[in-house]
Amino acid sequence: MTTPLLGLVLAVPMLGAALLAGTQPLRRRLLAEAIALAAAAGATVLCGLVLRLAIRRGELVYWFGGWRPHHGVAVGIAFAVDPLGAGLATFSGLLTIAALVFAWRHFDSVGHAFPALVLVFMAALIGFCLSGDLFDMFVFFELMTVVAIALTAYRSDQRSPLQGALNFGICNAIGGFLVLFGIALLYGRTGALNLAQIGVALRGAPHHGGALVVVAFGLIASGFFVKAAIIPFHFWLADAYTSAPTPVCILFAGVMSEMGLYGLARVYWTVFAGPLGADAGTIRPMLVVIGSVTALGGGVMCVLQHLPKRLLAFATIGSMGLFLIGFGLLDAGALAGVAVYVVADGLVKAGLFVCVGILQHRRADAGSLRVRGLGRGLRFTGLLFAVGALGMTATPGFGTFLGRSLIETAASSRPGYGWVPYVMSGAEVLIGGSVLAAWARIFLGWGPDDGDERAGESAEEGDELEVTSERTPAVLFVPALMLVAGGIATGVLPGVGRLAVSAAARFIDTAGYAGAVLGGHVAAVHPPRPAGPSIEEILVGLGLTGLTALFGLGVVAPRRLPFGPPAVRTFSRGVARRLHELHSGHPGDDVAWLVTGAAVVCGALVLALG
Amino acid sequence: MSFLPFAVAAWLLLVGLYGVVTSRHLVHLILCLGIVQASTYLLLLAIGYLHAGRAPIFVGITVGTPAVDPVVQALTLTDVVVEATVSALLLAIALQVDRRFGTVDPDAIRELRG
Amino acid sequence: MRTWLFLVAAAVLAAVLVDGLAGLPSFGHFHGVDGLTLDHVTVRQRHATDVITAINFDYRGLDTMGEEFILFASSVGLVVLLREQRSDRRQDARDGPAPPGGDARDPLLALVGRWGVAPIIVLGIYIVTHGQLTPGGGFQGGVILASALITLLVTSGGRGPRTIGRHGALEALEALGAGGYVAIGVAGIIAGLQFLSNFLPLGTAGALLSSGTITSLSTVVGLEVAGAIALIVAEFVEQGADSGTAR
Amino acid sequence: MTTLQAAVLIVVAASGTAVALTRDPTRQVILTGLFGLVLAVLFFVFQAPDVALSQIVVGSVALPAMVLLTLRELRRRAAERERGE
Repeated sequence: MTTPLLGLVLAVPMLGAALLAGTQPLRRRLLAEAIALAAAAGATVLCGLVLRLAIRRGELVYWFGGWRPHHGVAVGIAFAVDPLGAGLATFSGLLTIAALVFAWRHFDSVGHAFPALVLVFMAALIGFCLSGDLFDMFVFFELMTVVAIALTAYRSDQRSPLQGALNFGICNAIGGFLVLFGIALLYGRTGALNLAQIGVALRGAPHHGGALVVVAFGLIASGFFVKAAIIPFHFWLADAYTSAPTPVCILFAGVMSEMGLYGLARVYWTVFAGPLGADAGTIRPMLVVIGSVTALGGGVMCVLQHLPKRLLAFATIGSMGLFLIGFGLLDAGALAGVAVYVVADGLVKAGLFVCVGILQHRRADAGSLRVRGLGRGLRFTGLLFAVGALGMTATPGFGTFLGRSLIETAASSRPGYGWVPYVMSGAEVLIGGSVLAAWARIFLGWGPDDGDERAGESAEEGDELEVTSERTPAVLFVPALMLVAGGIATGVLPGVGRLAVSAAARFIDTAGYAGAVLGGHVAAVHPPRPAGPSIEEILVGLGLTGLTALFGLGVVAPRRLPFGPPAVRTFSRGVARRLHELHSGHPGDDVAWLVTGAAVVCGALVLALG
Repeated sequence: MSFLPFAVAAWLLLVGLYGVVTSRHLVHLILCLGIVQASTYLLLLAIGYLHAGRAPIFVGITVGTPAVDPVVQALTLTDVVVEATVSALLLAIALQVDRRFGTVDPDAIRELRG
Repeated sequence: MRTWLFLVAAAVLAAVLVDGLAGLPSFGHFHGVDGLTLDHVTVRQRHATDVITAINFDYRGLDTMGEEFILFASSVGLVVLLREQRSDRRQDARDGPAPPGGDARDPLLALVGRWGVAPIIVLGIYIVTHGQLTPGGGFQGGVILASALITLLVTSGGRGPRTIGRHGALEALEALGAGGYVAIGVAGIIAGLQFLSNFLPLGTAGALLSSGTITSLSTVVGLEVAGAIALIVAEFVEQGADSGTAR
Repeated sequence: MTTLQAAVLIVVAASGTAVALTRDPTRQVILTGLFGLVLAVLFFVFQAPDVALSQIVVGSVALPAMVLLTLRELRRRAAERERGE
């Protein structure tokens, strides 16, 4: 199947960006905003239409320039779109719109450059989601990185955005080179760049294609782990997300990090599942363990944070760990869970970022360390923040809960992975508890005065304008409300789980994908019908939420940490200090850890499979 | 001997990373990133090379003459130009860092921590 | 500690890389199916003799669009970064004497500059438009054109703020290049084909106006590259130019 | 592989290493230009004239120019800071 719509999804935002940069809309801000919003909305609608088609008909394949494959050789570039990719593209579009609306009141003056960059970023996200070509994915990956550097450094009159952008740029550039090295290896072996064509060429290779294929997988995984901020590739993320303008954070935390894992999942299921499929039993525990370390590590770092944006940055790392666990289980049910979880978590987190933005808008001081009690009197924003915090906790009723229960079901049904739900719950208690604690500190004024907590932290969270205004503008509040409501909608709308499972089943159908791309035949998939969360699961979920609230409000907010006998206290204080020191913000350290991560991932794969 | 091009590519990757990790000057660091970048060009072109192959430009030679792989060259060509502008972006950030921090030594740039 | 961590990791990575690279076909024995196919069909299908240009601007034209926007985004981002810096500079510099580069306003030099760039421009245009025939194309020619633009900017008197207006022109140029590429892609759809499909007559292989949209796409990329690189270098030049007198 | 290719490869490896290990930025820029040039020669002997052309105009002209401009500005500011003190 094909559809002409796919030829336009990139053209709309890119033309919008060129128009904005070229005419600088006659220096009229409203006009610039209107062009940007129209382009973003147009592209999102196109993605939505593509999504609807993909759900109905399976893979949609679009050959740019009309260069269809002959005898299985594809010299052109294709967009090969399945429901999961189209869904992620549409979701990226929605968050872009939210970011643009939010930016409207966030900056004093936006200029033409900001919306132009956001539109290019959107095009990069969409292209990455839809592309069926390995090198083309890399191009969009690089485009994403470059725009993100520029957006992070947008408020270059302050210090922290510069440091954030620098570390971001260095680490992600290196991640890109690792991916490119992996691509070169695959091209050297197969002479192809089309995902399906590479997959077919490697399928059935003796001894899973030898060390070359294993190393290529390791390098590509490492490169994508940088973008996904998997521990220990994550050091750049907190610096960048803390200092980027808050509207941009919506996009960064909501979809950009997720793109790293999406890319890995796409490449795994189209290229590597053939040659390495027989070794899934070896790859699975590696991915799940790395995911668990990231989830728990991100959670612990959350507990140690004082600033709301930096907290949300580490919460993103924790979530990425949870998603990696889901992907790492390498089956349709868990992947469906990840898909739902990503969307719900992205919406809720974006809502929380907007709440922080409102705080910055209303209270000039939000950039400083004294966040305690800052939100007193902002009743609606506080309420919204609290609801969002519950969403981060995967409370039943939210899409995050549905996603988690799908992943956990998949894990429990696989022998040897019964421990996974405990790890996931533990990470969620840490993350959710920290967010709830932040809510209590900001909006209720709980906890000790922040003044005596400066140890180990010297960040100014400053990006934003310094006006204190009397009312929360609707363009800030309404998006926040809709984002958080969206997080609930993904959990309660009927059919979300079923849709996700059938999309995931199509996504992991390696042969079906190759057939659709190279042969033009869309295969039928017969996904299992997922059972909705049982009463028992819901009760456990509620119990976990209670536990999270207890932990967040009882332990984290009043700073009762560390607790226990003196020896334990000294020890955990020492650990906390070491963790703070480890996140030095030094590009050399970040890169050293990145290389270590790559060496561990590739080395372990080669030892186990090579 | 025929492994030499690939070995040089791997060497440039690692020595460039070494430069990045140990750098004491942001401009130096950015130029080291360029070395890492160059390693990927070298790898791609080395992979696509064919003994006694001509450049894939069919002026004065007939189609069917053995030629080296054109795809890797196309991939590399655009990347060369594009990555220079990315380096420029990083250089601009380095200039701004110098303005706000008064230094371009990564050891002295400590704003975000913990 | 940092260096040691790196060295250990790099040693492991080196071993792994060697292991992986050893699996490649040995140097000089590569017969990639995509490349072989393109070496055979390009001249016939696209009437272009330089296969690489045909790949960049046709077979894999979408990649080039992405790369072009990387260029676009980095130059837009760079201008934002450095302008902010200059604008607070200018506050200080406003009352100061004219910036250096005064010698650049020497009429003779301006004349030399104006005439001296003519051959560079011709060379740049030649390389941009002959990409489908011989080595070259929009990327290489664009950089050469950029150097001509910069020479013009410098020799015709960089009186600090005044050049901002010219930067506007450069920005418009690069936006035209970026937008033009997308527009040619959309024109393929309007002609009833795919995005980035060729919809122009192919001409005779080896002739200047051959290869349909390849030449047009190469030209807009030339504009984009020329505009972006000239803009970037001009911003760097101005860093020094109008801060020379500040403080 | 021809002797020419092997020789150029070794020069590339050596000059790349020199760029990474040279700490003085000004000297490093000169080496970077040289490295760019040698790399272009390598691309030529790898039968890639298009890439070589790209590499010459960018790697050994445009990029070093940008870096030199940056370094000039950094030096000027450092001198300014010293005078200020």
